[in-house]
Amino acid sequence: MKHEKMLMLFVLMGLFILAFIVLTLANMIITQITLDFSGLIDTARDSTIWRSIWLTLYTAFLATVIAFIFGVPLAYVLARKDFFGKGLIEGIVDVPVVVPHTVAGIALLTVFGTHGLIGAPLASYVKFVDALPGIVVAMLFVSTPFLINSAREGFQSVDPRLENVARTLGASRWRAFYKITFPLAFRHVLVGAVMSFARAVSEFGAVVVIAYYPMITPTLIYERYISYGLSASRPVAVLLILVCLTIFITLRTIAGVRRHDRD
Amino acid sequence: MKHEKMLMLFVLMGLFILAFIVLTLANMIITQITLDFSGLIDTARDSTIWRSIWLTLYTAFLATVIAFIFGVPLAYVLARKDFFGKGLIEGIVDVPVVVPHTVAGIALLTVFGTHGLIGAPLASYVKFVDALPGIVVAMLFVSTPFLINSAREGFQSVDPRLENVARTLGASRWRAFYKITFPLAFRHVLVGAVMSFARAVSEFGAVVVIAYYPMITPTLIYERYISYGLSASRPVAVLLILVCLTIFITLRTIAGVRRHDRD
Amino acid sequence: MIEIKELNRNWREFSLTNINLDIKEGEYFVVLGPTGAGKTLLLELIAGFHHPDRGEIWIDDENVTSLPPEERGIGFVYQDYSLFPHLTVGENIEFGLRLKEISESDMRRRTKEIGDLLNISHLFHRSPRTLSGGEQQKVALARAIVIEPSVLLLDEPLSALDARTRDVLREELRKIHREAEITTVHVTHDQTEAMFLADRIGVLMGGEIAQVGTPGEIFNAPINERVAEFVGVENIIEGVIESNEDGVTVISINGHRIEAVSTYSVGDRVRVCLRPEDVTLAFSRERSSARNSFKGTITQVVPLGALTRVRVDCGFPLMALVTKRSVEDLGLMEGDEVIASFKAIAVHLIR
Amino acid sequence: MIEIKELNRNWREFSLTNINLDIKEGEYFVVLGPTGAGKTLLLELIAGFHHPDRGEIWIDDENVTSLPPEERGIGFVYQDYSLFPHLTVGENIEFGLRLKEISESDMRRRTKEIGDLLNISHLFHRSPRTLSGGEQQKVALARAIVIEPSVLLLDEPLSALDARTRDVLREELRKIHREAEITTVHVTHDQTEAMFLADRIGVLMGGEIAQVGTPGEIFNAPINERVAEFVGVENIIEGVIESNEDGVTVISINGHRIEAVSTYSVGDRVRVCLRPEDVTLAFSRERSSARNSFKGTITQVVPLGALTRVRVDCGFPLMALVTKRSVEDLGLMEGDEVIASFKAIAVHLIR
Repeated sequence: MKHEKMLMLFVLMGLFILAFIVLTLANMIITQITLDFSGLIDTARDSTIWRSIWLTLYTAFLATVIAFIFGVPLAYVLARKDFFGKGLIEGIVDVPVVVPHTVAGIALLTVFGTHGLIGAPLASYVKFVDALPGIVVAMLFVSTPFLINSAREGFQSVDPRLENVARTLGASRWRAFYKITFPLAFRHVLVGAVMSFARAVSEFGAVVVIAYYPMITPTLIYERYISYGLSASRPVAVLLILVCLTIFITLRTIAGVRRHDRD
Repeated sequence: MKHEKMLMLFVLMGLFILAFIVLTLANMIITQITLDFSGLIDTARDSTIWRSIWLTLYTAFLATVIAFIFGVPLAYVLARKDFFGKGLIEGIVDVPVVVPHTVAGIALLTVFGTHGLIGAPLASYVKFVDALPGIVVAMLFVSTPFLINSAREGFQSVDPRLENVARTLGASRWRAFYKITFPLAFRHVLVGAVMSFARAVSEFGAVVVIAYYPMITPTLIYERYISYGLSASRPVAVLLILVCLTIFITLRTIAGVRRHDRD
Repeated sequence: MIEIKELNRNWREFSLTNINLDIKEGEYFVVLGPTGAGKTLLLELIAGFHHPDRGEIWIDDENVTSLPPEERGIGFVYQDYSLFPHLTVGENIEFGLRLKEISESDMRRRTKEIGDLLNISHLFHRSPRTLSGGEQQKVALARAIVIEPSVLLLDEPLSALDARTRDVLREELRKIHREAEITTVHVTHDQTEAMFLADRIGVLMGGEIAQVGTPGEIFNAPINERVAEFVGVENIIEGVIESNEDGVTVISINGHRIEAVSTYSVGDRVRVCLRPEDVTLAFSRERSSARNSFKGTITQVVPLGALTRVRVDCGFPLMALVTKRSVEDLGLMEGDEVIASFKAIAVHLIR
Repeated sequence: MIEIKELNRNWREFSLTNINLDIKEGEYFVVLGPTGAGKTLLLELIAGFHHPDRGEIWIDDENVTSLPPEERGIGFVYQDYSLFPHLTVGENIEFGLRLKEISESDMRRRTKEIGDLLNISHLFHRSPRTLSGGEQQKVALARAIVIEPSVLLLDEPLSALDARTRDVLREELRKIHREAEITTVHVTHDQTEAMFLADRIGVLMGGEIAQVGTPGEIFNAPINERVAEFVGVENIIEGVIESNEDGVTVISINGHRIEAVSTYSVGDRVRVCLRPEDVTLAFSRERSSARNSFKGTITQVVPLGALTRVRVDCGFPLMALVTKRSVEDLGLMEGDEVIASFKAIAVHLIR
């Protein structure tokens, strides 16, 4: 189309951003494979690495499950009810996106540390600092907004009149929710859970403050980088990103994300 | 309402999440003020701290501007055009959310490092490693998805028929864009920019790998924590979160975010 | 059957003020009103989706004001069908039955019956998305009545359909009402629909019930000018009562005299309401039972399909609605002199 | 003026196939068709929002097929008004003028003129959101015609309005067309609208132009059964030509004889098309010019406001549309024996 100059320009500018993202990741992976393929193989055979990847996925999964249990009900309330102070609640939900990661770490340490508000009374039952629960708490803090916002969008996209009709047919509010609204919003909830999980896996700043050990992979990468430099940490980074992208693409395909379905 | 048991339960569960977020931040701030108010005052008088906060805001601002210039056109194209491979492009836009932060740092170092694909040819003009451009690049990488997705939503919410009508009235595509579509989507774009800016300020993992120095505040907090412990880093964390929340609340108020406007 | 007492509710831009209605067992009651009058809100209050700010709702001699929708025994049909998109047509219809404790065979029988009644049995395995508007609305109806509710609430059920389908479904609604004898409340802005279906009509304007009556009362004897205008009384002419003998009233309009039947007294200022379809046009004065006939000039002829709207200036403006055939047979054209006639009983007077 | 040549376009679930149209200078052309026929797509192709897969569009003897919308000189009005919500009414109307290089005073004059013509000058400082549907659509019209386009395209411009406002705006459209003499293409599914406004009508069904003609031709002489059904010919009865002398044709239907005017030959199988409003009902056989009259039994009486639909069984089914008044005067009821009559020229024959 000769008259679509503006669109061509827009596409070109968009390609810069896309190229920046793709190039950055692709270059790392390709550099690793072409320059030091044996290093990658060695890393892939290192059980320490796999243990840390497994720990990362496991803690992220726990964080997502907790976010799901407590976040989905909140998302439903935000989608269906108007009340005074709703804007404030929505602001609070978004706060974790805004909090600098190391600040989140310090804050969580204050609360969940051995002398903290929650950490102290629980000290004889659960240890958070430098322990698995600390990792989960840090991941939960940074990842909830993704789940809640996506689920809220999902519930909003379901016409409340469907619930109304279901209730006239004899369904209680709860039954209308799990028979009608939840199934219809399920895709959004799943997408939210995927993003939330991914965000949990990606976290470093908050986790490293509250729990340097046991080492999740992002921490391991940082530790190797500081101790042995780029060439020692890059194979781990490549391995982790391959694992992440595989999971992300798989789940995204299952959830069947297409923007115009979502909007 | 006696029949709204389910909603009451949902609200209660939601309160857990909200309490977790609010408590974590409030507890840190209150602990600091009640236990060590003088420490907070000393920190607030320390010009090193303010320089680092200023550096953080400045680099985050630069990253947001770049994201705006290249991201808004892409968002428009994604909102208006259907094409083969659109799902892939949308996936790429979301990738930075999913990439573990230290992995992003390693990847950026590979590309922008002194021997990197882009870093090497530019070596005599720009230095990325341990320099301001490195910080900006890292912030840009992690924050673009927020701007692009919000802007895309905004453009989608503008009926394309308004553009059609504008064009029959003699407006070129470009004029229809900046007279009609952009003003109508402006709030979404602004919200996206705010989230993008906030995300840039919050980044630690990617920045710390490519540019430990000059020290942005999240790095400074981490450094103090490692070197001197919780009590030395907390006042800085409190100061930064107060600055962040102030900016975030102000901009959010200006943008007038209300969910049901957005959806 | 349904008693609404002093109902008040403000919600967003809608409000209902002091609504009182008494809907009888088995009645087909139509709430007629313009867009934004609060018709849907009223229906949703009866259903229990909203709670009133004040007032009470009684169904079957039970105060249901604080009962949740699932305990009110109602069937509800929305304008946009509101079928559950993730279920098949059959599953939609069975949804309510599965919540009751009835046997599988009973359920089969009742869904089959309703499917046959509405002629949708062949659609049971389809997804609602693949159905036409008319089919979807039939399914929504089936879903609502298969649970044998004591009250059926219909929210503009025909408005989203095209003219042809609307006609078909209108007759279907009447048939269902006759066979099942469910007390029905149907809200609409469409007068034809109201006249065709209603046993009684309540006119809702600006959040208040302006008039309740049979279709004949509403359309021929509207209570005030707003209702008159809304129900299509296109001739509303001011005049003064000149004489009234035994109910035969003469109204003077700019010196012209109109006869009507009323109880107004001499000197009262009134408005003469006359439906345009009650005005006949001819070139010569015929002997007929029409007591009022005026010579006038045609100022406009507007063809509207089978009917034609003719504006006549008789010293006062008069709108007539006549068939296309009579316009053609008589050769009516703008500028022609005609005799416009109407019966005294076609005239309705309001203040 | 507008020539459309062999236009083809597939888009989403819509498709247009081999569209050929020749719309004359100053003509009011209505594209009439059911929902989903591709009417909006056709209009958007003329406007240039879409590009055809094949074929050409000429406006004013210029091939505009590859011109962008801003260079085609068209005005466009959508069903939902599509006013710019962030601009005032005045700014909406001035939007197109500001893009032309005309003086401020010229602009003032032209916006004032159009504001007066449509009686919306008092709304200029309001936001579009605060206007009623009818007002919004007037503003959209003003915005489209103030730039003096050579072609005005209207996409179901009256469909979103309530009945009363629709009547007003329909007359407004005719007035504007008479005064401004802009070549207009108006798409709609509403037959009354088409009959009222159109110089010529093109019937679009299933992505193809089924028939083009004057309103009289379309409504009285539809080309095939699908068009006949769509334009409200409710009586479509199969028969065989029994004789034809000088055009006076006798058709045999189950032994009953109908007279018509046609050129069909003896033995041809045809369908008799008869509009229900062309059938009159009476209790006795009158002397009249109606050549066809049949004794039958009323099987259904359906009141529809000013008109009533009566189904008569005369050995073959016959639908009649008569006024409410004649039903009341004659006291027509289900089961009554009546004489149904219609003229030979009211009958239209198709294959």
